[in-house]
Amino acid sequence: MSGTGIQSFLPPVIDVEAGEELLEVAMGPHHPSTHGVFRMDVALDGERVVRLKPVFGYLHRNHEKIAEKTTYLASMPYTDRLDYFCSMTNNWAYALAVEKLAGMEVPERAEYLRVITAELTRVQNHASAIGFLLQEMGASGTPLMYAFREREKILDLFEALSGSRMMCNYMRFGGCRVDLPAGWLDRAKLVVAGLPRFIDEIEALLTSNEILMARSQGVGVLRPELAVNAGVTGVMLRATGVNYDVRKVDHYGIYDRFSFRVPLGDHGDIYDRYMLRVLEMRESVKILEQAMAQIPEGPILDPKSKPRGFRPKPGEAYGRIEAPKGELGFYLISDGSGNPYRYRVRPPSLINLTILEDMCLGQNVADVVLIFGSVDIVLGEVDR
Amino acid sequence: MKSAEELVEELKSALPGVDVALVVNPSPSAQHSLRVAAEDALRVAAYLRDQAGYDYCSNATGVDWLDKETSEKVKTTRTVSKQVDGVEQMVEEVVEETVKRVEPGFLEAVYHLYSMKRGHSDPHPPLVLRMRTENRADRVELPSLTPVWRSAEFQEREIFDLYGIVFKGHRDLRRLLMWEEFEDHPMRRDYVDPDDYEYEPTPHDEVLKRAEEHRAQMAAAEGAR
Amino acid sequence: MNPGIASRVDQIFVILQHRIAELFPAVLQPWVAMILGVVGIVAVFPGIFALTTVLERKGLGRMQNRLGPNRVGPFGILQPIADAIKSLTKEDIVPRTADEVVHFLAPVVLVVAIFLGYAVLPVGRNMVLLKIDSGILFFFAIGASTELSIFMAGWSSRNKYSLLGAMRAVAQMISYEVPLLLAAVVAIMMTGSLSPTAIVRAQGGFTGFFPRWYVFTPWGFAGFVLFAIAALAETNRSPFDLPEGESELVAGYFTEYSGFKFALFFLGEYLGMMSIAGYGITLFLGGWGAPASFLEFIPSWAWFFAKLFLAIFFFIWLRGTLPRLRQDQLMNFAWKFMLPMTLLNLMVAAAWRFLGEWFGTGILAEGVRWLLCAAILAGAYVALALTLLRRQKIAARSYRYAD
Amino acid sequence: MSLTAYLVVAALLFTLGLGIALTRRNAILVLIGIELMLNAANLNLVAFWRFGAHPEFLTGMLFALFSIAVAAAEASVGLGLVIAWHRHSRTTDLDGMTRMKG
Amino acid sequence: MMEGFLFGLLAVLTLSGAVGAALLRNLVHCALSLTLTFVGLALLYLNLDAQFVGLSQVLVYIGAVAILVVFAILLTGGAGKMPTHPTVSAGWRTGWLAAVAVGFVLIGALLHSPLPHSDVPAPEVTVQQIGRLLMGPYVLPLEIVAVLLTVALIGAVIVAMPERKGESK
Amino acid sequence: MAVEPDLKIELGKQGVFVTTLNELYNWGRRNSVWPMQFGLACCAIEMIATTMARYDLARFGAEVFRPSPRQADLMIISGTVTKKMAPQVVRLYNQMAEPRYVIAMGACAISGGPFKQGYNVLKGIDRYIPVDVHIPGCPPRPEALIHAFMTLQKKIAAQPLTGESRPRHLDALAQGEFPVPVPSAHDLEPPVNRLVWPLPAGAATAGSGETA
Amino acid sequence: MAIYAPILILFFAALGFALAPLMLARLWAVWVSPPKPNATKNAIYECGLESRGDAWVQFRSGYYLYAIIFLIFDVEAVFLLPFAVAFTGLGAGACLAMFVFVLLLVEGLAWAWAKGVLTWA
Amino acid sequence: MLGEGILKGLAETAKNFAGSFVSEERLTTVEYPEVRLPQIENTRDFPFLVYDGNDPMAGLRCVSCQICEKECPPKCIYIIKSTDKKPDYVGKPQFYPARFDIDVSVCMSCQICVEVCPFDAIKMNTEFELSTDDRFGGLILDKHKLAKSNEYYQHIHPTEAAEVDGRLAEEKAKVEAKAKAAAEAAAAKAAAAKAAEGAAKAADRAADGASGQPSGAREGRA
Repeated sequence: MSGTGIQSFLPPVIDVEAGEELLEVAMGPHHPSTHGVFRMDVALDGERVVRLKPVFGYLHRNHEKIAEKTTYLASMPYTDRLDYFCSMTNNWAYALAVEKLAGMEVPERAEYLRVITAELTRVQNHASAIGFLLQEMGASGTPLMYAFREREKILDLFEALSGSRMMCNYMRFGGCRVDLPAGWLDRAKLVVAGLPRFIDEIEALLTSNEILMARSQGVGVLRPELAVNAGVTGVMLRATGVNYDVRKVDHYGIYDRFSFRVPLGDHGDIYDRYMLRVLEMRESVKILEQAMAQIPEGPILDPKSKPRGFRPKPGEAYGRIEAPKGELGFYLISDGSGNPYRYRVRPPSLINLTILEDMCLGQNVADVVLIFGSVDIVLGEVDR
Repeated sequence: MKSAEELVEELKSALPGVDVALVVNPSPSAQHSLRVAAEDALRVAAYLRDQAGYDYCSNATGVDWLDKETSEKVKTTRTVSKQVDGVEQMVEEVVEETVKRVEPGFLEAVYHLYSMKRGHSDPHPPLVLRMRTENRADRVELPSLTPVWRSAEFQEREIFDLYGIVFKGHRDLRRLLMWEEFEDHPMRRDYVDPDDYEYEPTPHDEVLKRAEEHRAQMAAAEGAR
Repeated sequence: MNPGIASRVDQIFVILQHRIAELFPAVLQPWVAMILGVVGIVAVFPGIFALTTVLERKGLGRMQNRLGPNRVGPFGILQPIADAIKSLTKEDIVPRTADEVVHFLAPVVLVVAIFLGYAVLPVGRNMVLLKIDSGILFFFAIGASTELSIFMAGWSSRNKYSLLGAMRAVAQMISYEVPLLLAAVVAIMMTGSLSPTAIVRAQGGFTGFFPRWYVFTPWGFAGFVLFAIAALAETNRSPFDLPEGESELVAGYFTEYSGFKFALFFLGEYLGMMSIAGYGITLFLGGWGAPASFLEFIPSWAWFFAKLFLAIFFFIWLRGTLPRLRQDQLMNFAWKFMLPMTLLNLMVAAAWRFLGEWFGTGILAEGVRWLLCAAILAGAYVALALTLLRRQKIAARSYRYAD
Repeated sequence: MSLTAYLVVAALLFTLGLGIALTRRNAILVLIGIELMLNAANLNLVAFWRFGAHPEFLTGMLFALFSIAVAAAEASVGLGLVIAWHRHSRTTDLDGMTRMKG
Repeated sequence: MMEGFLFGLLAVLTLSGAVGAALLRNLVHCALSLTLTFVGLALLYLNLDAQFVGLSQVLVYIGAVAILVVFAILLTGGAGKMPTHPTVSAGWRTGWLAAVAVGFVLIGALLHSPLPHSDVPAPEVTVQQIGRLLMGPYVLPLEIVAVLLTVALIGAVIVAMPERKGESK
Repeated sequence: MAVEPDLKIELGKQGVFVTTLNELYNWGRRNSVWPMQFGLACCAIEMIATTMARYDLARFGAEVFRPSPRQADLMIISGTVTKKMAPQVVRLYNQMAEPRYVIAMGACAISGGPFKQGYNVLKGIDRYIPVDVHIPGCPPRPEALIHAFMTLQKKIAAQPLTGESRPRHLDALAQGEFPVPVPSAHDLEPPVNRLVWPLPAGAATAGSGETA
Repeated sequence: MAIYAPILILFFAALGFALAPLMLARLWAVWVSPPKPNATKNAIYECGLESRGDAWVQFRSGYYLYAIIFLIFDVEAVFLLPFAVAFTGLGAGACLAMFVFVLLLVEGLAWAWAKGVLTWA
Repeated sequence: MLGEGILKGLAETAKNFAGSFVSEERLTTVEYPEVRLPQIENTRDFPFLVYDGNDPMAGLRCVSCQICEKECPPKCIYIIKSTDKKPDYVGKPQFYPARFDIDVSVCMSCQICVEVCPFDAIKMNTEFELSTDDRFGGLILDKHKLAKSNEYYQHIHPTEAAEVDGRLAEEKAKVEAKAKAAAEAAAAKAAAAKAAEGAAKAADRAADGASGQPSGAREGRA
C-alpha cells in the first residue's frame, strides 16, 4: 500500500549487507545474449543480482515519427521491421487498426490467408524463440539450428507468397496484396504436415532434459496478479495461468471458426514459457490444417481499398491482435489527411520487459540471461 | 462491460465531484473515451481498476496537439463615425471580419484499458482514458498512473522522453529511448531534426535543401576558424 | 597374420626411436631417444588438436544438419592452418590497466603445464615418455597447476568478465578435481600401482574375447562415468563450459586475449581435454588394449588413438546436445553428488575385492558379487538423484488447456 | 649433494619466511611467511631422511607427509581467520589490527 | 658437477620465489612468487628421491594452498589496489635484523655441527611401501591427521563463513 | 617504428619469398575470418540465418563468432545503427585487433536506409569507421551476405604486403584509432569523422544540375 | 634425478612450443604489421561501453569455503593414494582403518552440507 | 528424470548426425556459390525499369510520372523529367526520365513503387549479388543500370510478366481500336455522333478492365 491508498505492484527490494562491495556489470549493448542491442545495468553481490536496470533505445529507429510523416500505406513496410521475426502479424495488426479506423470489410479468402500466414509466423517465431532460449542456456546452437531449418521452410512459403523472406509487406487495408501463387497451398500443406515431426524432435531433444529442467524450473517466476497489472501478454501471461488470448477474447479475424485450445501454465517460470511455446506450436498446426482445408475462393481485397489517396475520416482507433510475442496493438488518430496524425505501436516486447527487474532480482546472473531470453523480445519492437 | 457513456455516469455518482467528460469518437471504430482532469486521474484510475474491473492497461501513449489557429468570420456591429451627408455622425454598422483564434495546444496522455477478468465472458472495446496538460511549454505535469497499472511504467517513461510530459509520482522517470544527455522531445510535432544531412546521392528537393544549408553552415564554420 | 610382423608394427615407433638413437654416439643415445619421445608428443598432440578443431566444427555441423568447414583445402582440413596463420599475424592487445607480465605468462604456463601432463601417458605398448612409479599422481599434480594459470589470465586482464570467469573456472576446477582423483582411485586400488603402464597391463587379457577392462565391472563403470563427468568439468567442456559461458560472461577469462595468446588458450583447452581423455582411457578403457581378442593384431597405438578419437567425438557429441548448467548447480553437483558417489564407489570397490576373496570366483559367486555391487551403486544413484531433484523441486509437468 | 647444502637452503628459506612474517604488514603475507618456514622444516625432514643412516625406513618421508597435512590445515584456518577479521574490520593490515585493539 | 649445477639452480629458484614474496608489493604477485618457491621445493624433493612427497607437494601446495591464498587475497580486496602506504610494518628493520640473525645462527650452527653423512644409495621407495607403513605402524598418526583435518575444516569454515541474515531464506 | 627500410629492401630483393609470404598471409587471413558476435537489428536475423544449416557460413571457416572484439576479425554491421548505439559500435571497432574488416550489411548500415529520415538514426556507419564491403538489401538475403563475404575474401587476397597500396593495418603511419563520437544535447558530436568520410568528388554538385 | 630428464626436455619443448609462435608473432608485428595501440583499443572491454569501476573488487567468501573443503580433500587424497596402491596386499583391518579415515572426513563434509556451506549463493 | 532425458537428447543429435550422411532432410546446406536454391518466382529485391524492343533507352516504359518517387516510403528514387517527349509503345508522345536513379543503399524492397506504377514500367528484380566496396558508385543504379529488357522480366517473373504483357497488348489493341475508330470518325464526318458513341464505349470497356488485378496499377491512370 502506498501513500495514496492504492495497491501498487513494485519490484522487490533486495537488501545488501552493509559494506558489501558490489560488482557493477553492464550487460550489453554488445553482449552475446541480449538479442541485439539491449543493455542491462546489473549490480552483483557475488553472483546474485541485487539491482537491475534495463536500458533501452539502442535500436530506436523513430518508426512512429516516420509513420506520422508519410501516408498510411507507406507505413505498412515499416511495420515489417518492428518485430522482424513476425512481419505477417505486424501487418495484420496495422491493417486491423486501419480497417477499424476506416470501417473496411475484409473478404473471406483474405481472412483465411491472414490466419494461415499469421499462424505460420507464430510457429516459426516460437521455434526460434526456443532456439534462442537454448542458445542462452549454452546449447551451442543445435536447437536453434533445428528451429531455423524449419523456419527456412516457412520463409520459403512467405517468399513464394509475398516475394520476401522476412519483410513480407503482404497485407493491405481490406485484404491482402496478392493471391496465392499456383501450387502454394499444396506445398504449405506439406510443410505443415512436417511440423509435428519437428516439434517432436525439439521435445525429444529438450523437454525431458534434466539440465534444461534444472535451469528453468522455478527460475524467473512471475505471479499472475503482477503479470496482469504489468500488462504482460502472450505466452508470458499464459504461463502464469491467466487465460487471456486475444484470438479468443476479441474474436478478431475468423478465429472463431477454428477449434483450438489455449495452453496454460501453473508456475509462471521459464520452463512453463518454454512448454507453452511448444504447445502453442502444436495448436497452431491444428489451426493451419483447418484453415488450409477450408479456404474458399474469392476476392482478396476490399474493392474500396486503394493504394493511393487513402484518407480515413477524422477519429481514432485502437486495434490489437495476438502476435506471437503478445498483444500487438496499433493506435491511430486520423485528422482526415493522408497521413496519420498519431501513429502508435503498442509493443508487447517492451511491456513484457516491465517485469524483467521483478523476475531477476535475487537471482543468479546466469539466470538473468535466461529470464531475459524466455521473455522472447525483439529489439526492433522494443525500441521501435 | 458498461459503455463509456454509462461509465461516465457511474463515475460521477461513485466519486462525487470528479471531473470526467465523454469524448466522442466519430470514426467507425466508435471507441469513445473519457477525459479526466489531472487532479482526479489517480482516483478515477483506481476506481476503474478495482471497482469497474479494468485490471489491464494495454497501451499508454502521448499525443501532441499543437496550438490550433481557427479563423472564423464574425459579424459584428459597431459604431463608426462616418460622414453622412457631409456631417460626421455616429453610425451603427454591421461589419464582417475574420477573427483569428488560437486554441492553445496541449499534450495528452492516452490510456487504453481492458478487463482481463471479464474479457472472455464480456468482450468489449477498449476504454480510453485521456488526460491533458495545461499547455505544451511549461505546465506539462500529469499524475503518473503507474501506481495503478504497472504496465504504464515504461510507456510513461517513453512519453516523458518523446513528448516531455512529466509524470508526477512515477517511481523512476528517466529517458527511455534517447540518451541521457539529449534535451529535446522528438515526437512533438514541432521538433526539428538535427542537421546531419551532409550529402545525399539521390537528393530530393527538401533533403537537398537541407544538405545545402548544412554545407553552407559548415563552410561558414570552417571560415570562422 | 604373422605375430612377428604384428608385434613389429606394434612397436614400430619404439624401434624407430632406437634406430635413430643408434646413429648417435652412445653417450648421447638416451638423450636422443628422449628427445625423440618429446618430439613425438609435441608433434602428435598439437596435430591432433588441429585435426580436432576441424572435426569438431564438422561434427557439430553434421549434428546440426549442415556441412561445416569444407572449403579451405580438401574437405576443409587446412582450416586450422589458416586459423594459425591468422592468429599469428593478428595484433596483440594488452589492455592498458592489465598486469602485463602475468597477462603474458598465463597462456604460456597453461600450455607448459598441460604438455607436462603427457609425460606419463602411455600411448601404446612401451610408448610412454617417463616411466615413474607415481605416474597418475604426477598427472594430477600437474593438472592442478593449470588452475593457477587460469586465475592468472582472468586476474591480470582486469576485466570484470575475465575475473568472474576465472573465479568460476577455478571454483569449478577445484570442485571437480576431488571427484576426478577419487574416481581414479578405484582403478589404482585394483591394480595396486600408480603407474599408468601397470594399470593398462592389469586390464590386459581377455575372458573369451571379451576384454578385462575396468569399465566392465560395476565399480569400474561407475568410476568411469564419474571420471568422465569430472573430466568434462575439469576441461570446461559442455555442459560445464560456464567459465567461458558466452551467454553471460562474453568469453570468460580470455575475453581480453587476442592473437596467438588466445590461440594458446584454445590449444591448452583442447590438449587438456585430450590428455584427460587419455588418462580416462588408461584407467578404465584398457589403455592401448584391443577391445576383442581377435583384434589384437592391430597395433596398440592405433587402439589408443582410436579410443582417443572416440572420446573426443563423445565430447563433441555432448557439446552438440546439452545446454550448460548454472554455477550453483554445478557446485552442488560436484559436492553433493559426485563426491559422495565417488566415496561410495571406493567402498564398493573394496567390497568387490573382499567379496571375491571370501566367496571365491565361481560363476554364481561372481554373478552375485556383480549384481550386489551394481545394485548398491544404482540404488545410491537413484536415491541421491531423487533427493537432490526433490530438493530443487524439479519434476516433469503436465499442462492444462482453456478452450 | 651433501646434506649441508640442503640444510643451508632450508635455513635460508626459514630466514626469509621469518623475515616476511616479521616485517610485512599484510596478515596474508605473514601467513605466507609461516608457510615458508614450515616448508623449510619439511625440506629438512626429507633431507635428513635421504642422507640419514637408514633411508630404507621411511620415517622422515612420512613425517614430511604429515607435516604437509598439518601445514594445509594451518593455512586454511589461518587464512580463514584473516578473512573473518577482514569482514569485521575491513582491513588485513596487521598494524591496523593492533591499533584497532587499543 | 652436473648435479651441483642442478641443485644450485633449484636452490636459486626456491629462494628467489621466497625473496619475491618478501619484496613484491602487489599481493597477487607475492602469491604467484610463492608458488615458484613451492615448485622449487617440489623439485628439491624429487632431487632427494622423495618422489611421492614431491608430487604431493605440487598437488597440495600449488593445486590447493596457492589457490587458497589467492582466494583469500581476492576476498579481502587486496588484489587490485596498489598499496599506497608502505607494505612493510613500521618495525621492518628490526624484523629483518632478527630474521637475519636467526638465519646466521642457524647456518652457523649447521655448518659447525657434525652431520650424519651416509652414502647409502637412494632406496627404491615405492608408493606401495608408504601405503603399507601408513596402514600399519603409522595408522594412529593417520587417524589423528584425519581428525585434525576434519577439525580444521569445520573450524576454518565456521571462522570464514559469513553470518547469514535471514537464515530462513 | 616504421617498417625498417633496410628490411624492406632486403625483402624486395627476395621477391619470390615476399610473394609467397604475401600469398600465404592473405590465404590464412581470408580463410579464417572470425566475425564478431554482433547483431543490431533485422539484418542480424539474416546474418544468423546465414550461419544456420541452409546457408552455413561455416563452410568458409567463418562460423567462429567471437563475442569478444579482441578475437574477432570481422565486424558485420547488421542493422540500423542508431545515434545512441553509434559510439558503442565505434568503440567496439576500435577495440578489435588489426587486421579488422567491416561489412556494412543492409540499407540501414550503409546509409540509414528506410529509417534515415529519423532523428535517432545514423545515416551510414561509414561516417565513423571505414567499411570494406557494402551489401544493399533490406535485409540482404543470406546468399547476399555470403557473396559479400566472398567479395571481402577477394579484397583480402588482392592486398599487397608492401608498397603504397598496402592495407591500412600494415602501415605504421596510417590511422589506427577512430574517434568515438560523444552524444550531446541534440546530436552526436562530431556528426561525422572527416578522415573516414570525405565528401565524394563532385558531391557539391551532385543532383543539383545535370539533366541529360 | 636423472629419470626426470624427459620431463625437463618436455618442459623446454613445451616452453618453446608456447614461446616460439609468440616470438614469431612479435617479429611479424615489428617487421610487417605494426601494432597500433591507442586509448580506446587498450581500454578494458565492457560490452562496448566505457568500463566503469574496477574489476579487482572484493569477492565473496563462498569461493573460500569451497577452497577449504577442496584443500582438505586434496590432502585426504594424498593419504588415500598410498592406501590404494597398497590395497591389494592389505587385510580387512587396514581397510577398516582407511574406512575410518575417510569417514572422519565425510563427517566434515556432511557437517558442511548440513550447515548449508555447500549451497552456492 | 535420472539422465534419460539427456540420453534422449543425445539420441536425437546422433540421429541427425547419422542422418546427415544419408538423408537430404538432415543435411539442408545449399552450397551457395556453386549450387543455388531454385528461384522463387515472386522474389523481389530491387526495382528495375522494363524496356521493350532492343534499345534500352528508347524502349523504357517509364513516362517519368514520378508517382513512384512520391510514394516510395524511404524516398530512394530520384527522377528528373525530360523536357521533350518521345513516343511510347503505342506511339503516343510521352515524357521520359532524363535521370532515373535508385539508391539501393536506401531501398527497402517493399515493392510499393511497382504497386503504384500505372505503366508497368518498374518491376522488382531478383538480383541480389550487389555487394561492393564502392559506397557511392556501386550502390546508385542509374537508368542505364536499371533498364532491363522485357525478355528478362519474362524470364524472372514468368506468370506476372505474362499477365502484364497480356494487359498491355489488350490496351494497345484498345488504343489502336480507338485510334482506328477515331480515324473512321474523321473519315466519316457525316456520322460524327455515331463515332463519338463508339469511342465512349471503348472508354467504358477500358474502365472495366481496370477493376482486375493488380488493382493498384490502375490507380495512377485515373
